[in-house]
Amino acid sequence: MSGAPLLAIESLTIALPAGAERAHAVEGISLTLARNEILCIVGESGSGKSMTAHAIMGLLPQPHVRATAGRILYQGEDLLAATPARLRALRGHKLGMIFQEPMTALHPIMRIEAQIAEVIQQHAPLDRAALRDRVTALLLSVGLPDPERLRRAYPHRLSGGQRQRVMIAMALALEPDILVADEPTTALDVTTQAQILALIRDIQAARQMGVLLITHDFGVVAEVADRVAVMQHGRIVELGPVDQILEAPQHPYTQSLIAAVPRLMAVPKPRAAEAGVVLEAEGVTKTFRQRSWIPGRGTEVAAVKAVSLSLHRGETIGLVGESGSGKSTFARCVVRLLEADGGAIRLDGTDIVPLGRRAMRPFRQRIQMVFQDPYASLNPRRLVGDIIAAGPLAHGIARAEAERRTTELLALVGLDPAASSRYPHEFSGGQRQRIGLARALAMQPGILVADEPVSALDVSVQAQVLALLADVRARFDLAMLFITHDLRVAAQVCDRVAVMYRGEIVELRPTAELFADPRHPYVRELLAAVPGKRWLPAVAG
Amino acid sequence: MASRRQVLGSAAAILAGTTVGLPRLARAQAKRGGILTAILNPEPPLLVLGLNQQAPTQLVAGKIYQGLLRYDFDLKPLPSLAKSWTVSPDGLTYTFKLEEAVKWHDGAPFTAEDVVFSCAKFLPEVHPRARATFDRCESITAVDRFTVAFKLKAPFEPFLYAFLPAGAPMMPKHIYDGSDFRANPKNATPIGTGPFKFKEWVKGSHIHLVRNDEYWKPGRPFLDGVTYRVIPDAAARALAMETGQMDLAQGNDVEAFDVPRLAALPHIELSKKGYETVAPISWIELNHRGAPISDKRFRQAMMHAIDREFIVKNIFFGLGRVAHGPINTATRFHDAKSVKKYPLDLKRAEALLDEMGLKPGAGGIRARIKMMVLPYGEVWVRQAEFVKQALRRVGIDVTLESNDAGGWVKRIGDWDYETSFDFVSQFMDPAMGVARTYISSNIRKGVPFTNTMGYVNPRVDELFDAAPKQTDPARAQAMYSELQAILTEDVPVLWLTELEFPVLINKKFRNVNIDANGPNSEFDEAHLA
Amino acid sequence: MGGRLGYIGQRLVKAVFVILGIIVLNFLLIRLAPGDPAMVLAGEAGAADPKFIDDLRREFGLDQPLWRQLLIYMQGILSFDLGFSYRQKAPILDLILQRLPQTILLTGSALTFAIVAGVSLGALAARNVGTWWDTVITTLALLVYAMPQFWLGLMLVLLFSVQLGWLPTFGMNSISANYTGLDHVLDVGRHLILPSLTLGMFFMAVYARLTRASMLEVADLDFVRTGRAKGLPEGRIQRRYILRNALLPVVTYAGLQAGYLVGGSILIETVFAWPGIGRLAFEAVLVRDYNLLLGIFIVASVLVIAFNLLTDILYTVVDPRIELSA
Amino acid sequence: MDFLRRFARNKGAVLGAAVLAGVVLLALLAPVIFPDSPWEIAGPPFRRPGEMGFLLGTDTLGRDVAAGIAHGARVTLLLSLVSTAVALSIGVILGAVAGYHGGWVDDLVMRFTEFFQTIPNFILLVVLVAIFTPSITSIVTAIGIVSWPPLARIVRGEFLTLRSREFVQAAHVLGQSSPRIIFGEILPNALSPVIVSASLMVATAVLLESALSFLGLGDPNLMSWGYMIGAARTVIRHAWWISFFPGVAIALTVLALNLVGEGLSDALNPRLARKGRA
Repeated sequence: MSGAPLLAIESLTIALPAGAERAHAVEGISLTLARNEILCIVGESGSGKSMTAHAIMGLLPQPHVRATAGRILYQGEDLLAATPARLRALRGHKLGMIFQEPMTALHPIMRIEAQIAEVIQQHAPLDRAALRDRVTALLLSVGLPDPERLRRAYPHRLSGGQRQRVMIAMALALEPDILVADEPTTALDVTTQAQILALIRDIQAARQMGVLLITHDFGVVAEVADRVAVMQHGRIVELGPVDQILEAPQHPYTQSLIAAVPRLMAVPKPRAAEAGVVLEAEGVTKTFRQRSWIPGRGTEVAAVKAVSLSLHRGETIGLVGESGSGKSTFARCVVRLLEADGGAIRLDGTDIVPLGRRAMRPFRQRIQMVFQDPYASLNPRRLVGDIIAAGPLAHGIARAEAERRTTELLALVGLDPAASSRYPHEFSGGQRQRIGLARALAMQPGILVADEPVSALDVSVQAQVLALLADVRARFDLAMLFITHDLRVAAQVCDRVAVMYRGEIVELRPTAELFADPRHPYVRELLAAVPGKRWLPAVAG
Repeated sequence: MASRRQVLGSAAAILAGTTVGLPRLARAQAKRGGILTAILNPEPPLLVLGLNQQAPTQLVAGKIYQGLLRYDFDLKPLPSLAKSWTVSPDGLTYTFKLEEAVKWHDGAPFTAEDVVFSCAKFLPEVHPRARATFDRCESITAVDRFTVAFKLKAPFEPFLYAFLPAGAPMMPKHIYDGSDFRANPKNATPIGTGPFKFKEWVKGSHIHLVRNDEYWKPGRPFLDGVTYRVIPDAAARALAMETGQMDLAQGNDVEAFDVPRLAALPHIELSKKGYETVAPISWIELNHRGAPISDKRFRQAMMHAIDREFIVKNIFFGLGRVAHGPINTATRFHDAKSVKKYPLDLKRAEALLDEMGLKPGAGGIRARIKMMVLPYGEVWVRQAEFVKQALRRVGIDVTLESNDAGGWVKRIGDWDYETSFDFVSQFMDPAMGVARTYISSNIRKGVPFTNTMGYVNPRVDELFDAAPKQTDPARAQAMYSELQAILTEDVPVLWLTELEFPVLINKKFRNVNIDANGPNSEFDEAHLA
Repeated sequence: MGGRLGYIGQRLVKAVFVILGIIVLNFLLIRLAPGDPAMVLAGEAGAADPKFIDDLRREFGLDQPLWRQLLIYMQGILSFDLGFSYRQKAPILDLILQRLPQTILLTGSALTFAIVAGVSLGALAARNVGTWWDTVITTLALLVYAMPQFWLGLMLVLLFSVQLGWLPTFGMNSISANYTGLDHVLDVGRHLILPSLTLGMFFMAVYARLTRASMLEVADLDFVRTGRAKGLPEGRIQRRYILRNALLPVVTYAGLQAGYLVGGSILIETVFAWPGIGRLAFEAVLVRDYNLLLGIFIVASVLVIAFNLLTDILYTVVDPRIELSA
Repeated sequence: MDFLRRFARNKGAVLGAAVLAGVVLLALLAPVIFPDSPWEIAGPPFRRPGEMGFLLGTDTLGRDVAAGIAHGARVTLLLSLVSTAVALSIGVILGAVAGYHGGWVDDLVMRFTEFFQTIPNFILLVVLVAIFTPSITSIVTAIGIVSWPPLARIVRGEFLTLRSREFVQAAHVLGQSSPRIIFGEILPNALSPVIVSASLMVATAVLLESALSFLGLGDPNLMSWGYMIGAARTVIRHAWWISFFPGVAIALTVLALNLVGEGLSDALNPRLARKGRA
């Protein structure tokens, strides 16, 4: 990197308000960003990476969170000491920023054109015709089709990817020197993510910008970064060129993080050779209907269209797809949280679709579910012990037996048995997910349906929970239906992978085969979009 | 003898008429001109007095239509369209001589034919009170062009009190005969004989009446016109009087608590006269069909427990008199000496209750009764609250019941009540407005304003039957005096107040309120000061 | 576009159903109301003659079987005949129409005042959250919110009319002062101040609280941060980003509040003797004139529904997202 | 305890609770302080506050205003609490049924709720009380009838979100029975907004009851604050105190209830609360 840095952060400390979990969000960090480079700040939630990004923009949630020490130098000018007016003049003009959540980051009741034009008119006003041309050009440059129609539209008409493109167009409207991107693709599907990352990279290269990209995903890092800063608990633990960090991490934390990233390669596993079929779905369909008062105005969405698969004892099938592909709906039909409209779902040979509530009860014990959100999946008003014991009790198991199972299972999932007399909010996300697993196991099921069980967790916790799942699966010879959007995770866990697209399984094959030789074009696209796919994280130790 | 006295009586009345009817000032110095602006509330449904006798209709139509007679404040009959009258010695035939120069507002002459048409045809069909009156007639005939004779089936001395403008308004035969009276297109432009003619009615705003230049009384009226303005809001009405924007307020136009304030203003004169023709008494109606109300002592105890002076003073703000008996002091045959009085006396009340065996129980309560509140506004609610409290002091626990007007009337009529507030008009003679609530022949289920309490006393029936047949006023008076003594002993209802209504007049007008019909009368003598 | 029209259509259909529902409810209430109007009239005419009562009954169709009466009523309402007020001796629709403009004037000006003052105060408090301004405004709003409107009105009369003599106590104009033109307008205006302030004050408090809360909520939303990241001046952020979005629930609420506003006018018009339908309702209550009361209920409901419809339509203009909910 | 601490952190709420306690105390002690009925004529009419030992003066009939306020507290609190209970039972049941059941039941119940929300509720209240003649029962029922819809919406909304919350789904998957899910899983979590809005509803009920009484639609046998103001309205020019003090009593009580409601809201939903004040 040549010349003076575009941006230099010098021993920046950001204080949190009194009563927060810790005193400082960021403590004494220093880094530089040069023109024409992409610096990724990577870390788990709470590491202070996002605060750093906001501090640069002067967007810390004042007055509770303040930078208390250090400097942020933009071309030598200390942004922390700048007047609000000066900061405003820089923001949007010299410093652009895009955010994580494209669905909410745009003004909901302002037309796209106006939102983009606003930045330009604020900093470098143009006449109407020029403004119009400029907006059109910007929309085209971020790869948005039909700019004439789009500029008149309101954000709610746009998809998440389109909105993020609009955000980028807005951030880049005046060709800033620095683009700060705070988890810009986290909320997007993997194929969209790939497109957006490509776009950021292309534009950065074309305009010689300095880009500061905040992410939790080493795949993204591998995809776009020139240099990487790894943050933990508000400090930078390691900073260096991307190759060095990814291939030869020095700091133990970096090492553990990278080790926790699942590899995009099927882990060869002994096939549950020709074990019996425990679950068979045949032509399962589910359509959501929105009724309306006015006849003919109702809408229908076919969420699941004739899905068939059979799950063998001890086998894990991954259901992979992007949001809206129908994977979760299918899983909920299987556990009878939703009623399938058609087809059959056979548990050990019995079709459970037509069963009434009561007739279904005995089958409940055989098939259990683990949910995605560790915060929403446990009743906040009940003790952990009660939560785990509720299932067995509901099925007529004696209380003593239920309590014995609870204690046993808590130990099994790696929690202190004393946990049973505490409330869920006293536990972390990973711990809660363990409790959720214990609740499912308390029923001694043969089949476990896991709906994105690790997607809400940080990567290191994710690895632990995945390991626990594998352990449990082996121990109880469980068959598992594993729903995920993350191909890396699927690769680690599943014996076979079913890729769902628009309500259908487009490809269902053993994991290794599918990854090595995808046949369906969509599956190919999906695999190609996995960030950092060329990079295989080193397994530490 | 009787006959001569009757004739003389009417002659005296004529004489009186000329003096009372044309008061001192009027003759010489009365100014001509000016328009009197009066408050009207609510707006009447129509102005044809024969078809509607509600208060606002009477107020306006009283200037347009006339009756055969008028009555002074002491309820002495005065000539109006009839210039004189005689009663046959047997008390059966009443003969009226009519004024001869009277013309309807459309120029047609007023004759005996109009009187016969009105009393024999028009009114019996559409006017319930007139129907009751003229049902007593065997025949009504035009003796000549300006003489009418009413022949009664039986003597009925109060017959002479049936000829108030509202009681028997004279209606033009040439307009109504042969038509459906209620649907006659001329109802929109009333035609009468009165001193003022209908000019204009802007609904929701005002009614203009203008001077009738062809009026039969020479030189009358003095005013150029009378304007009634509809002002629905009580506070606004009071303000309008206060500022002098309105010249006349009557009846309930101004709320009781505002009256003393307005009356104290230099430009306003307060008169409580002019309602002698209705003279309502407010009372607590008692259903005699159940204990303990059926016991006379219980009713007397209640009378003793209620401080009626307080009601008059603090609830009606002085608008009214304590009612001591069934006949209003303004009504004929009232006798203050024969009534048994019930002064406030809690000891006496308690003694009466003790005597009945109604001893104080838990909380000092001796008896529980329910009482319906009169649904006609706040004053009645205050009165109910007061009575409830007053009776509680002697151990009678009252539960007040609120009703709408419809529900209230229905429950009274159907005898579905224990006690209730009420007020009833007397219409000048006990036979017209008093007897109906006490005689046992008028216990008629489903009909309100009858003897709904179920009071039965044969002597009372007898007296009420005989008194109006007396041609000798002294004998009638004796009977009514006995009646008042009996009734005040029996206390069939708890008489509370003789209601008075304020007539507030701007002092720049004179001779406005000159007879028992008060603000409802013709105003042909009213003039600017 | 289709979405928006669909949304309005849906609202329209709903409104029709609500109106039908109200008519049915009215039927039920009339059936439940005790009393016989013919007897009331007879009583007032001073004649308890059964024939007279029967005549009256026939005249008003009260001799018909109940289902026919209801049918007649239904036909009547659909042809804008709300029946007859036996106590006021006038067709109910006439009575209401006479008073309606005054009520619309009062509620309209009260609502305008409430929205303008409420939103301004709420915005002021939100912008200065945690400061002296905020404390004063929220406390004031809380106080006003807790006061019974009718009592507040009485106290204002006591202060401004009786004590200070600045403003007229009651009524809508100085009676038969016969002002014309501008004088008339000014006269009505002077009379309007106290009642519309009183009626509006409560809703002002509501809107101030709502605006403040809504602005604080919106201020935390992502797109506001986007606006800041664009380098927009704070004033623009507050107005175009925060306030504009924060006003959406206020608009919804204003629609919902229309009913309360009309209800409040009963109390306010009573206190200030304002000649509108609220006052008419009070008069009807005083003499328990159910027919009139139910007529007012129908008309007020229709008014409120119309106003709701209006805010719904307004909403489709201010919030394009509405098409999603159609 | 955590709850109490959070509640106590809101100074307004503590103040409100104190005032409310005072009002309740006044209501309880009314028969002790003023053993006579408040309707009892205690002296000459129109005595000013302080005159002849009448702390708050006497009214148009000579009744003691202070006694009226003390006894009125009983009436006002009682009526408001009972009518809130009525509204609660209608609102919670309908809301729970709609939210838990969903589908056409939800549609039906919500249309019904919307209907009641659309019609001008105070006018409906007046109509109902007038037609069924004013009495404790009719007043309490009518206030309940016009106040339940917002509550039904809240409960329904809570049930709707909680129903799709994963822990409820987990209960389904575990095979728990519907009543167990409703009462064991959903209701306890839906309770805090219900408690908060119930406390605010009591405040509204106080206002509604007083407005009814002001219009002369109170139970004629009960002395309530609204009645006192209504009865003195016409004489306000001569005697301000008769209507002034009851109004202050109403305002204080409603204010206290609102403050307590906000405090409850803070204490029960700590996350939500912070947004509002921050």
